Amino acid sequence: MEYLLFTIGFLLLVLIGAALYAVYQKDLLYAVIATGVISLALTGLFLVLQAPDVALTEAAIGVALTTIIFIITIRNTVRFEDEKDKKMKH
Amino acid sequence: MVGTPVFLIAIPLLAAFLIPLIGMIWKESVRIIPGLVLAYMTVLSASLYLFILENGTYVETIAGWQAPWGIDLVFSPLTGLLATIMTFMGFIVWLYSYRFKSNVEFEAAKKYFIFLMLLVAGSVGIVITGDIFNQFVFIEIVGISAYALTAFYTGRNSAEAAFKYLIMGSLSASALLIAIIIVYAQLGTLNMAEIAANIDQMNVHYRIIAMIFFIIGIGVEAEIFPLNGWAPDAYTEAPGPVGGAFSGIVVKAGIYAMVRMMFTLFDISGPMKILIVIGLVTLIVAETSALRQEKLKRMLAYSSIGQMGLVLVAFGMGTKAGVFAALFLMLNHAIIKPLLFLSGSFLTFNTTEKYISQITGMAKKMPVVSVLFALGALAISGLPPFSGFWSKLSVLTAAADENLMLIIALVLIISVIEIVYYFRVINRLFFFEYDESVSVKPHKPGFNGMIALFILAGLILLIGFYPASVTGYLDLAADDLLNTHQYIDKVLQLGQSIIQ
Amino acid sequence: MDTAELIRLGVYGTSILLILIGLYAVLTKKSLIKIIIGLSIIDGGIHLLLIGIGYVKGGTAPIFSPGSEDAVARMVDPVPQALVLTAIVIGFGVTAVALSLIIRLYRHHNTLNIDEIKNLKW
Amino acid sequence: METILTIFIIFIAGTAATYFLGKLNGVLRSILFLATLAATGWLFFTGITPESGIEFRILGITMGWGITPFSYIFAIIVMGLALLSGIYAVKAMEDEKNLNFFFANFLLTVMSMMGILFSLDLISFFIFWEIMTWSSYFMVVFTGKDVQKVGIKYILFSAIGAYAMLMAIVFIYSFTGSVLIGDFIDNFHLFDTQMQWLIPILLLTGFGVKSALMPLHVWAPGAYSNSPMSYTAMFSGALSKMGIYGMVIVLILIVQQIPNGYWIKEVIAWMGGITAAMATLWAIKQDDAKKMLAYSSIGQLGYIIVGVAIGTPLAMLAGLFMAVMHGIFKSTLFMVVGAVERQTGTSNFTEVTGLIRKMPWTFLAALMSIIALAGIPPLGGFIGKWMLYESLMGSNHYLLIIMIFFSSTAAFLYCFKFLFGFFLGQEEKEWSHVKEAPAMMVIPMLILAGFAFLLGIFPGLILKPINEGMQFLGYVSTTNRFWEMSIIFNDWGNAVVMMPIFYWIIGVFVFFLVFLTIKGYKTTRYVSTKDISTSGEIPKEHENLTFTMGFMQPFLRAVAPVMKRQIDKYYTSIGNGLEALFDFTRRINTGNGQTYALYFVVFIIILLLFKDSLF
Amino acid sequence: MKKAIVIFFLAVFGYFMAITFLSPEFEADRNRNGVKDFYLEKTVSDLKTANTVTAIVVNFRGFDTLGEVTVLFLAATALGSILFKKRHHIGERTVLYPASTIVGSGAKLIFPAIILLGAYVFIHGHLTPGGGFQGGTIIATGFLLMLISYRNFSISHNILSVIESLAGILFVVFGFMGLIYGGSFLENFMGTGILNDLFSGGVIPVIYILVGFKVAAELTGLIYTILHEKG
Repeated sequence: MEYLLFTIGFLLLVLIGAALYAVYQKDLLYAVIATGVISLALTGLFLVLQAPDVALTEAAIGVALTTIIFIITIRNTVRFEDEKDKKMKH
Repeated sequence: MVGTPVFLIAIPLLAAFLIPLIGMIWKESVRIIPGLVLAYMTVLSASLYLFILENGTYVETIAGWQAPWGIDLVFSPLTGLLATIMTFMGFIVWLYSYRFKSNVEFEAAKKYFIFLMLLVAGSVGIVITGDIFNQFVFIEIVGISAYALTAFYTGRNSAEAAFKYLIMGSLSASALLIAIIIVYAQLGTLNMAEIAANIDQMNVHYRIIAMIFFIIGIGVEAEIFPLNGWAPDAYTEAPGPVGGAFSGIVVKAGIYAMVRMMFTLFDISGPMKILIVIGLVTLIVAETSALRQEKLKRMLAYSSIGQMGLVLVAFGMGTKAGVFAALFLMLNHAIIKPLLFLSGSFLTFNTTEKYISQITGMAKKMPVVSVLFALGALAISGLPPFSGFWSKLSVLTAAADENLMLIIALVLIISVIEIVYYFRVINRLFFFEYDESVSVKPHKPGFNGMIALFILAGLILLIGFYPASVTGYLDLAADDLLNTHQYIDKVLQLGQSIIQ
Repeated sequence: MDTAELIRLGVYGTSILLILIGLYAVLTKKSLIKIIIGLSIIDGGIHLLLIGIGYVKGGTAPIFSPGSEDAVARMVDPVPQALVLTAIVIGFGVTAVALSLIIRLYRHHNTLNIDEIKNLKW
Repeated sequence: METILTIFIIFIAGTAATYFLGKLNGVLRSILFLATLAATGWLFFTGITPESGIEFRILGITMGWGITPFSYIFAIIVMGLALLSGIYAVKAMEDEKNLNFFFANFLLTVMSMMGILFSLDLISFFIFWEIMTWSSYFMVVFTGKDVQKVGIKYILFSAIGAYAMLMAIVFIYSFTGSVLIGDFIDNFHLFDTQMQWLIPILLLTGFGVKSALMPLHVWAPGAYSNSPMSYTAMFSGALSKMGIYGMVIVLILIVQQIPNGYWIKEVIAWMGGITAAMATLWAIKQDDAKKMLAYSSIGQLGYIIVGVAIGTPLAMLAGLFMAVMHGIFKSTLFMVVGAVERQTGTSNFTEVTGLIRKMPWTFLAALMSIIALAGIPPLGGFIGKWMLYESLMGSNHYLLIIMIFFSSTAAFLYCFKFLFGFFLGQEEKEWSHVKEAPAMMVIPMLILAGFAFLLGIFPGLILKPINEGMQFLGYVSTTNRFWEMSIIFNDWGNAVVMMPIFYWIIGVFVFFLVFLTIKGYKTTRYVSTKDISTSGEIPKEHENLTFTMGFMQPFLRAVAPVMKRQIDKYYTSIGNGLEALFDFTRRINTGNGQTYALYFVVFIIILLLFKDSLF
Repeated sequence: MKKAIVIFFLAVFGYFMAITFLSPEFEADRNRNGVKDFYLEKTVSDLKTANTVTAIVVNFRGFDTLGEVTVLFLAATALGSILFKKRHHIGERTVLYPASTIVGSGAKLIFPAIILLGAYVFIHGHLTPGGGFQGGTIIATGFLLMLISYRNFSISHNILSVIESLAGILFVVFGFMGLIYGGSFLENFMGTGILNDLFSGGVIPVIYILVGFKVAAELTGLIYTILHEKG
């Protein structure tokens, strides 16, 4: 039984770590990838919590599409949070 | 009986999906179909409303499942009245914006009319649905179409207004979801009637927390004080007719959701301190900041928020007279404010900043529109022969019955402020000379725009000189809101299946 | 503290924490994209909370596989899952509109710092 | 009692017709305008006799219209002035623009004033009161000069007054369940004491604003002088009397029932006295005739309020009589100024002088009304003032008498200034082209001046209706004629020995009048205006030494300390303070999306923290 | 300084959320057997669909899904109107990184597999977990992959909006057919067949397939618009 406890504990830690990383990271691209990781952790959690439909949706929308839209927006605007130092435009 | 309440939402959706298709074949249809749909909705909701006045509330179940399990649409005297007002106002706004701006070409016009139609359908959905999660979905529909409409013109900083509206909207959606979570966790159901029936089983502590989150969630939509920062920007940056739609339809749905939640869901009877306090603060802040505005539409937006604060105060009293006065205020506001917004947008047509100083002496160039604007201004500030006076009087008598001295004093001080800033604009419109340097080039209003304005002005005069024409319906609606038990029995016990 | 209670506290606690982190990002971070990230973190937290509500320790997924037609008793509550499904898609829709607005704002203001985008005030 | 209904219908139809049909051509507009006035006037004077009116229900409230003996007095003033100033207005406003608007509003104001006097219940009273406010507002801003400053000040004060009244009406309706004035007065004693004091004060503020009582008078000078003169004749003559009408009802019928209500009447009397004194001082200071007349009108209203507030039968009689007299001579004076302005283009004393030979009839009307205003015997003003002094003496308000006496003597100064400023003094070359005002303007003036003269000789004419009015109000008098109490009357009334002396006075008065106007024509010696003694003042170089330059310099310098504290300055500073405060509330929407989100969270915290007290 | 205030407010907010959700009596007096038992029992007996969540999403709370689909339609149209560019200067496609050969050839291999997986997911919506939304999104990711890896790969906007509109119209039409035959809007009027059989669950799989098509077309259109938006 503690196998379930172990996985949920691990996933929750990953979730919170990724959230903190996403908030504190200055480079927006890495922050967005961290958001993707949050969605991934959420998908895992939903699976463990016996909600397969929702896990599939979270995987498809949260990980794939939301991340890609964020990345496209960053491509079209600015990559770093404080634009002063590096305005790296591809 | 042209159809059942579900047509009020299904037909606009069908049309919304249809328009891109037909648009490819016949370009002009994009502007006409929404008009037809909105007209049909008005006729449908009016005929349904008259039908239920004889046979009582009509509950329609979706997907065949009885009330607590499936979603149900409740068409009672209150919701019927509001639905009719909203659909009618939606039709007026469509009529006004038919050929509003000449430079809007086919692609943008198609999107504009889809958003407008879904905005009206969403608000009607909020009013007639009987399920809290369904109401959340409709609030989102209204939200997204409102963001899109605010950001419609690319020129002005409308993207900034839409973005601020979006942040507040998504925060309110999260708060609403938290409230729904608490209610579902405790009571295990999402149906409003079921929640109202066994709300007392929920422990008092969670009930208050859920109510707070509901107030926050719906408050952004109903533009109460701290949460309405976005509203003046959204009204100013949205295209002319949309400002009228926002103030006439969307705010009413927000206020209805707030009131239905307080009166029915949490079954609070007697004066509600929270509503009165919020309403008064909104009234004072909005009206005082309206006094200092230089832009016309921003001033109208603040005045609209202030009026909604007054409506909340009236609802907060909790008595029959209070609710009657609130509904009368809402009806009047729904008629007068669009008139002000629409005629205002005609007056300031050729300027983007829409400063009040830019309409100096416009009465010489556009006499009819300025007279209609003045009529609206006199009516909204509650001067006697017009409809605004009767609703203000009924609010004051309702407050006097509860002898809430402070409220009467505050409401009257505020209406003095209201008179001052409206008369400032009327002065500038009528009694100043038209000089080329300041005032804007006059715009020849379209034929359909003028019809819309005349219909609204006619309604104001009708209610002004003969208030008894509407007080009957408002009485029924007030009773319907107040006795929750009748609502619960109607919804839970059986959904009538009427063969139309 | 049996495992069910532990799981419940863990899931609820993390979802509340996620909501707080999201709110922190929305309230303090200056970049618009970071604000939208904050909003999607709040959404994520709420969806987790919603699913946590429906979870029954040791319950099975609400699917009636061919073998166990009658396993109704130990099933997890399907209603929150239906709600979350709708909420995720709505959250995605709002995020998409938000990001398109950000692109337009950048095109007009050439900066994404929310303090510089203050033309509409008072 | 359908005559009331027909009067209203004629008014509304007339207004609509004048406004819409008037666009076709000017003559049709004035015909329609005069026809409406004539029809309603004829219907009123013949058809209306004071008894019960009609009742009807709107929105579940029973309302009623009807004329009472008391409101009949004011109705005479309103209808009389309306007719005469209507005739005057048609001629005076000939070459102004958008006259449909002017005449429509003129009719609306008359209708609303008649409506106020006809209404037996508070709701229709309030409705007509508001219609009167905003239709007169459109007249104040009609000429379009400094519209925002004067107009907004006027609408602000009338709104404050009107809404104070609405608050009182709402309390009355919620306590007694009915809005009829009769019911309200009968069961006024049921109210608890706190409410018994609040309602009269609220009503008095409402009426005080309209009758320009001192602290609330700030709008009056601007409004009276800014609106077209033909409208101001009715504006100051009749419209301010509505305030008096309301005040009398409150002071007599309601304040009487309050245990120690005596103090309210005392304070109002004193405020009236101060208004009279201060306004007269200000009137002397003005150089523009319109402003001067406006201030003098406020002063005269002060007298009336003193009379009415004292409340003894004789004081009430004096107050009402002076109300009628003020209506007559004040509107004549405004018409005179209107005529002078139309002929010479300016109404400023220092610019125009010596018109006596060019506009003799206007001079005659001005002379008659000035004498009435100053209270000199043959004309009505004297009787009013005499009765007022006598009643004050009777109810031993000695201090008040000193104030009233001071202000009436000071009043003589600005009357003197008015006559000398416009008509006497040396003729100027530049005004030689001036001709007499057209006949249609002069006739109403002379009719009114005639009335002033008539009331001076036979005061009974107006005292009888006032007498019935006072009996209706509940005054009981030993003999059924109140004026017996005053010494000058009991002899006159029944033609005792005083009569021949009096006829001699009238004879001498008329002789001088005729002699002066004829004699004056031929032998006036033309002298350039420069060689005049400037009563010991050293004139500064730039002043063109017309007669009225620095007319009252020594007197004004003497009373200067009193006049430094201007109420107007206090109000403007309060206004600016409020504007700054509201500017702060406006700043709450800082425009930054993030701060709105912060407000969102802060609002949740507040609700959560105070959740027990709020729910 | 501002951060400190915000943290304080969040702490208070977190405290109140904690005392509501984490307190034991939140769990104790919960009404566990609310509407869910009715749903679980009815999906087996009446609707005969294996996946209860799909049954709830499509049938019991079908109106939500209708609203849901409108939200997505609105989002796609709003994106079109906000990022609207005149025809002639549609920016060329934002290229994230020049696609290497591995990605190029790999994309051609995986693309049909993704489409097949998506189709499978939304056809078996009522049997296995997943359904219209999930399947549609998977297909959209498939198209996304192709759009990114090949510069010249493009889909005509008209076909997408035609599919999207047709699917939406059919969805509402099925709702109206439910009203005509079954008595109320979106009712399950078709025969529900046997549990766990491909053709079981009456109108539910049909509606979910339509939703799948609609979501697929919509999200692809959405990605296509945002990709073609030159900053």
